[in-house]
Amino acid sequence: MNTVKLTRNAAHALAQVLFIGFFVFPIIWIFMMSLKNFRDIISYPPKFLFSPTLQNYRETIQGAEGTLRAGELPEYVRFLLNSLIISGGAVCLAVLLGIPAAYALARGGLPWRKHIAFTFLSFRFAPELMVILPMYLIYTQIGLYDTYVGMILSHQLICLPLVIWIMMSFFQDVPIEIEEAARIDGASILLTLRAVILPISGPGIASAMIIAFIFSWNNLIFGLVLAGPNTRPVTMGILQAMTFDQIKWGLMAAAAMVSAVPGMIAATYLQRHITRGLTMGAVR
Amino acid sequence: MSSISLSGVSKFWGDTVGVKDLSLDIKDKEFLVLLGPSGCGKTTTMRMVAGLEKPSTGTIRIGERDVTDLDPRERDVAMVFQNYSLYPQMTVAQNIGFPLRARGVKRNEQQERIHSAAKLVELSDYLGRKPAALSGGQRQRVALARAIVRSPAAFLMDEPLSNLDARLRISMRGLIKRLHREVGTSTIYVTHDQLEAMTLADRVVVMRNGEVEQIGTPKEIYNDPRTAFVAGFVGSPSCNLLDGKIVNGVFSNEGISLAAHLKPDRAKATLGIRPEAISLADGAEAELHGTVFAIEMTGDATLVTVSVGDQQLIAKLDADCTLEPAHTVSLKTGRRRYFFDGETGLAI
Amino acid sequence: MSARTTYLLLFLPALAMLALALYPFVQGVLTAFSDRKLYYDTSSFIGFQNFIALFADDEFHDSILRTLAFTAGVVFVQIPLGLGIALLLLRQSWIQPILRSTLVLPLLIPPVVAGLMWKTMMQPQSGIVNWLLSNVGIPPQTWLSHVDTALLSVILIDTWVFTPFAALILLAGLQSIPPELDEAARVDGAGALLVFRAIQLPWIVPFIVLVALFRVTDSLKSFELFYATTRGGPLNATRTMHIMAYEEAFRWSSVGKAMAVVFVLWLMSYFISMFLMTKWQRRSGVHHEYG
Amino acid sequence: MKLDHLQILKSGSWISAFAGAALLGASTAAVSQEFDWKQQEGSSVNVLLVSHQFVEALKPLVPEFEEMTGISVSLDVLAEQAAFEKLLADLSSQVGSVDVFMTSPLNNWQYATANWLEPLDEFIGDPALTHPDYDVGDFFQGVLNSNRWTRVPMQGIGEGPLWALPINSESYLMAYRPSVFKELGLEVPKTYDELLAIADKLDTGSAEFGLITRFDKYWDLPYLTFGTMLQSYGVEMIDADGNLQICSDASVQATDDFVTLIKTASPEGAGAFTWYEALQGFASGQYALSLNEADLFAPVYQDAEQSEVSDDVGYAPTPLGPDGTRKAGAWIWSMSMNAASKNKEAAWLFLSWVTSKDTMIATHLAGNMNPVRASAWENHEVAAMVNRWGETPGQYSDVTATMAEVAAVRFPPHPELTRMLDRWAQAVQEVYFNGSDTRTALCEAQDDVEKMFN
Repeated sequence: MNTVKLTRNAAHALAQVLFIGFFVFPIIWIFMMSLKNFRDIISYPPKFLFSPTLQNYRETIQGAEGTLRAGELPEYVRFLLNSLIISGGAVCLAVLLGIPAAYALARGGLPWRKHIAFTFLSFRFAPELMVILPMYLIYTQIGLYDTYVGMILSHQLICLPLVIWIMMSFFQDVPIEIEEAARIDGASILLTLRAVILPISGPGIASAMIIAFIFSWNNLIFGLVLAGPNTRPVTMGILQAMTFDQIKWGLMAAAAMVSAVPGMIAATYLQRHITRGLTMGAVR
Repeated sequence: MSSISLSGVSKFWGDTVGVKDLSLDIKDKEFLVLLGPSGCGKTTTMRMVAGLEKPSTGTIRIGERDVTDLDPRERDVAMVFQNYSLYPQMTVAQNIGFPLRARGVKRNEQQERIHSAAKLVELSDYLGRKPAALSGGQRQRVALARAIVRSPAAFLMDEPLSNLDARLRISMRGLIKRLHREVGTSTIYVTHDQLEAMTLADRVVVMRNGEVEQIGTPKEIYNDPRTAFVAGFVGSPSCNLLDGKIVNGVFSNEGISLAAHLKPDRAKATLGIRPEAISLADGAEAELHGTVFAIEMTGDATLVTVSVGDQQLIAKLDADCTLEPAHTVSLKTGRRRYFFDGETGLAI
Repeated sequence: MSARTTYLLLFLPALAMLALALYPFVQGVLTAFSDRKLYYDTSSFIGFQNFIALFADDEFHDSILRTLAFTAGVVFVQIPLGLGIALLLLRQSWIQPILRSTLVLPLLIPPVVAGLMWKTMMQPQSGIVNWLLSNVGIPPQTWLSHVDTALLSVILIDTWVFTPFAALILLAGLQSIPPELDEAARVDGAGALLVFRAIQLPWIVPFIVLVALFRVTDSLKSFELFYATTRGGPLNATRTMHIMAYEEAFRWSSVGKAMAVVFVLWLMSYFISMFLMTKWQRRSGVHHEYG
Repeated sequence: MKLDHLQILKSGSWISAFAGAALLGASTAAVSQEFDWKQQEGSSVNVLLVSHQFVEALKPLVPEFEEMTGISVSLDVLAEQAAFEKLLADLSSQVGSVDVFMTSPLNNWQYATANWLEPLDEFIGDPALTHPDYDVGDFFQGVLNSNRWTRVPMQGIGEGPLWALPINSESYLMAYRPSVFKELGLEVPKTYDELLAIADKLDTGSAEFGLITRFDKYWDLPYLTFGTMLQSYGVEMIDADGNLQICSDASVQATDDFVTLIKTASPEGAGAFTWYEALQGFASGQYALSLNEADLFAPVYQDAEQSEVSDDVGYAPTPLGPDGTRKAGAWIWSMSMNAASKNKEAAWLFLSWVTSKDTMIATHLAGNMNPVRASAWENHEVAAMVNRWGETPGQYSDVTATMAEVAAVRFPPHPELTRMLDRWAQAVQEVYFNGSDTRTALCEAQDDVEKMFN
């Protein structure tokens, strides 16, 4: 009996070590990379002991020496702000549009409900390449290219299906009687949504927002094609560490570390919600 | 406050019949109970009155208004749900006040009415709490207060007591009765518990398979069941129903022979006898003969199950009765006995 | 205002959004039926010729197979692994909260960056991965730089990036099992393995299908990881449909053909996910008796 | 002694590669005394650049231009691949949100075919728009003229309108580790035969691996690195009679030798090496030799901050082919103007300022390698910087000078050229990875390429 227990505990410990090894080690390695100079990074065998430098972070945040123009924010800080505006704005807009739509889909008894919902989801799996060139053409013609509004609109392709789909499940989870009670109490559909349904689904909304935010934040292609120098997001900023002949690994690692901070804050703060949101309300 | 009338109301879902051609008038200030087993259409009927279901045919009026196509919020009715349906994120006061908020009642008037409604249901001390911090009985009282706070045209109550334990149910029953007396609003009350129906109702509507079996005061329903179903459903322990036939004014079957005065002949007939109407008999008085099958003591009486031929009946006898299983007994019935057509179930 | 009208009004803004997205989408589909080359002003409608040419092309068949192989690999590695991790995280211990918060980390590194980082870690001669393996006596692997191992390596990277996503959903699924169900089974004398097989696994089937739905649709159109690591190489070992379309459009300006490829890809996604959706909806019926 | 370079470069085969180079110097002579830099004050120019040392060097200079002209400049710097993707999206939409961009002749053959490029001759010829000191004759004419094309596929390079102005050039050389060669008692190979003969010995010393070279699946392979080897074997994509030479005997020979070299002296995985692996690998000190790599990796190798080999690196010209010839590929970074630009005058002012003598010299001093203007080579500061590089002083300068003589763009101008060369590269990869028969693989590629001409 005891040996069985011992073996089982050992197996668990081993599984945890493997888990950490596989999922955490790369992060640690990237972090170490961000503290090395290029020579330490490329040296082989790999260096675990080295004299750390904050140069990469300094350069990431302040920009390379001599490139900062007076009165201008450092490039990478601008990328971060751009991403905050774009992803934050995209998520807010998606929630604003998506919640009423999700509610109508969940409770409106609309005909073809499932098909409409599926159509929304199907935009999630449209290959970006399919829409990106026509979108660029339209954007440049109507002046949305390289604007925050344009970027926020384009990110609806990422955020809106997610929000609608997740919120729909959460709304369906609210007991129908509560809603009936509100209707009999004389509340309009809007008041019911605002005063009754939304507060109950608060955690669902939070998780939908975080997930949409992470997906939006990590997106590359829209930023590559539809953003210009004024709205360039942080993913493109990280890629600036790639020159034509070499990748400045230290800079890239530092930039990636810095860019993960907002998501990390949001995720830590609302981690319970993230789990629930990912199941799209399937947890009862 | 006003009357409610349903005429020719039906509800179908595809081939499934919920309610069939129902016509019903609820008088102003009346307490009407819809009684029946689950699936009989009573809840559907009430939901149609509330506006939560749209009738397939027929019209519904509240007062003078035809409300058939109106939204629930335009009907001015209040409803109490079986599972309370409180708003979990709001305090008791906010819950009670929500109907007022929905109607745009002024803030200070809201407060006043919330307090008086809370007082009626004895919740004044709990106004700041969230529903999760309340007991079942307290939650149900919040739901009641939320219903009465805005003086609606009618109350609708959907099995409001069924989630409570037996003792709480009795005290809540008293509260509901008292509230109705004080507020005097027309009330439709749905239940499958005949005792609740008998104690609360001005009139009872017994329903079965989407149709009305009988409408009447509790007394009428108990004393003069219109059908075998009503007789069987109302009363506790429930009315004995024995099969047999009527020939020449005599109802008979194996072990049974009793006079059915003036009743026409029937090849198949059902006899209804309430357990409390049965007593031990000897000699010529005896109308039923059988053997004791089981005995249950209830304290104030003894319930004796007797096999009569291949049927069984329950007799409610004195507490000091000394019968034992397998004894043969002879029984007589009082005057409270009913004859029903064996085919249609209608009283003869 | 009737309820129906209200609902429609609620729905309208999102519908407008949909229309906005639909326009470029339709443009893309139309292009698939033309011989458009970016560097010619004119292009003409050529019906199904792009599709006919594609389906006659062995390289296209190969890229479909590669795309499906990648997707299958992703799903069959990440779901069991994610399930294992979820079970690991379900166990109460002091380290559990730490493990759970580290699980989120890979999601916070943009896939394109994760791809580049892994590429350098997997570099056969100078990468940390081979160095670590050599320390435990495993011979160096070629990873991304050989035709035989490249696709598997991308699957491995994808596993690092997206398994946390799968594990989080499955963990939530496991946590949603009513405790009395689990307790009843244990009182009945079931061991951990039987509990897993008889209680936990059937319960989380809808969650597994949900993960599959997400991972399948995302893997079919997976682009950024390939873009960052192999760009379809070496040779054509990782040339999936999306990469093929990318090459046609951005390297060779053959937009018509590129759009035809992504259109086929989109149809595949659509039907596969439709199939999974119906599965999901049927399977989630399991929960209703407890609901 | 530095003047040697100048002369060689000026008269080198850059020119001979493109027959009929036209000199444009004359137009710059007649110029009004006062040039008005402020003529486009208040307008703005959007510039799309590839992340490159040139750009790092240019960035700090831009505010001067803005101050001088009152034009506001928005620099958009992207990684190479991303920049070309973005550029394609912008050019093809013809809305002109990018005014000026970095490009190369190879890319421009596609862009010019599509009418996306603005011809620059008229701007150069207009004294109101071009500063009198501009001196277009100062560019190495071979380099300059590689940006001329009549837009007739397969011919007319060096003729017709000027589509771009060069900003730097890149050719190929060998970098080696003197200590390793000394240790092994080997001479740095002068021919591919010599290289093949010592290939199996290179990794027997303190270097872990023998040689490294760029070898991925795209057109860069036959165009740049392996292209340099092919050309030394006498292979050009199309011969004088207009026949494809992809599976000629010489091409088969070169391919066989190349694959043998890689299989013998390179580690596994060499079939996926891009510039990134090539530069990083050699700089990490794991390799004895870097074959046919870009000459402008030298600044990284020489920098002790970035390289393990900063005190142990030498340079040699690329090996000679079987019959003793040496030819090399060339990459010319250039700048073009979008035909759809809405601020062409302002765009030109910027373009001409960037490619002016002063600006070019300033960028070279800040690390923009391989000048394309004679005046830049004459500048002593630039010369002094590179003179220190190599096993012996002046080695790097001499090698680049040698290579400049033989470097040229030896491909037919055609919009589908990238696709053709990608197909060619695929055949070489098939030989390496699948062990396909070399001639079969190359001839299949040739057949496919043949079809692309139609």
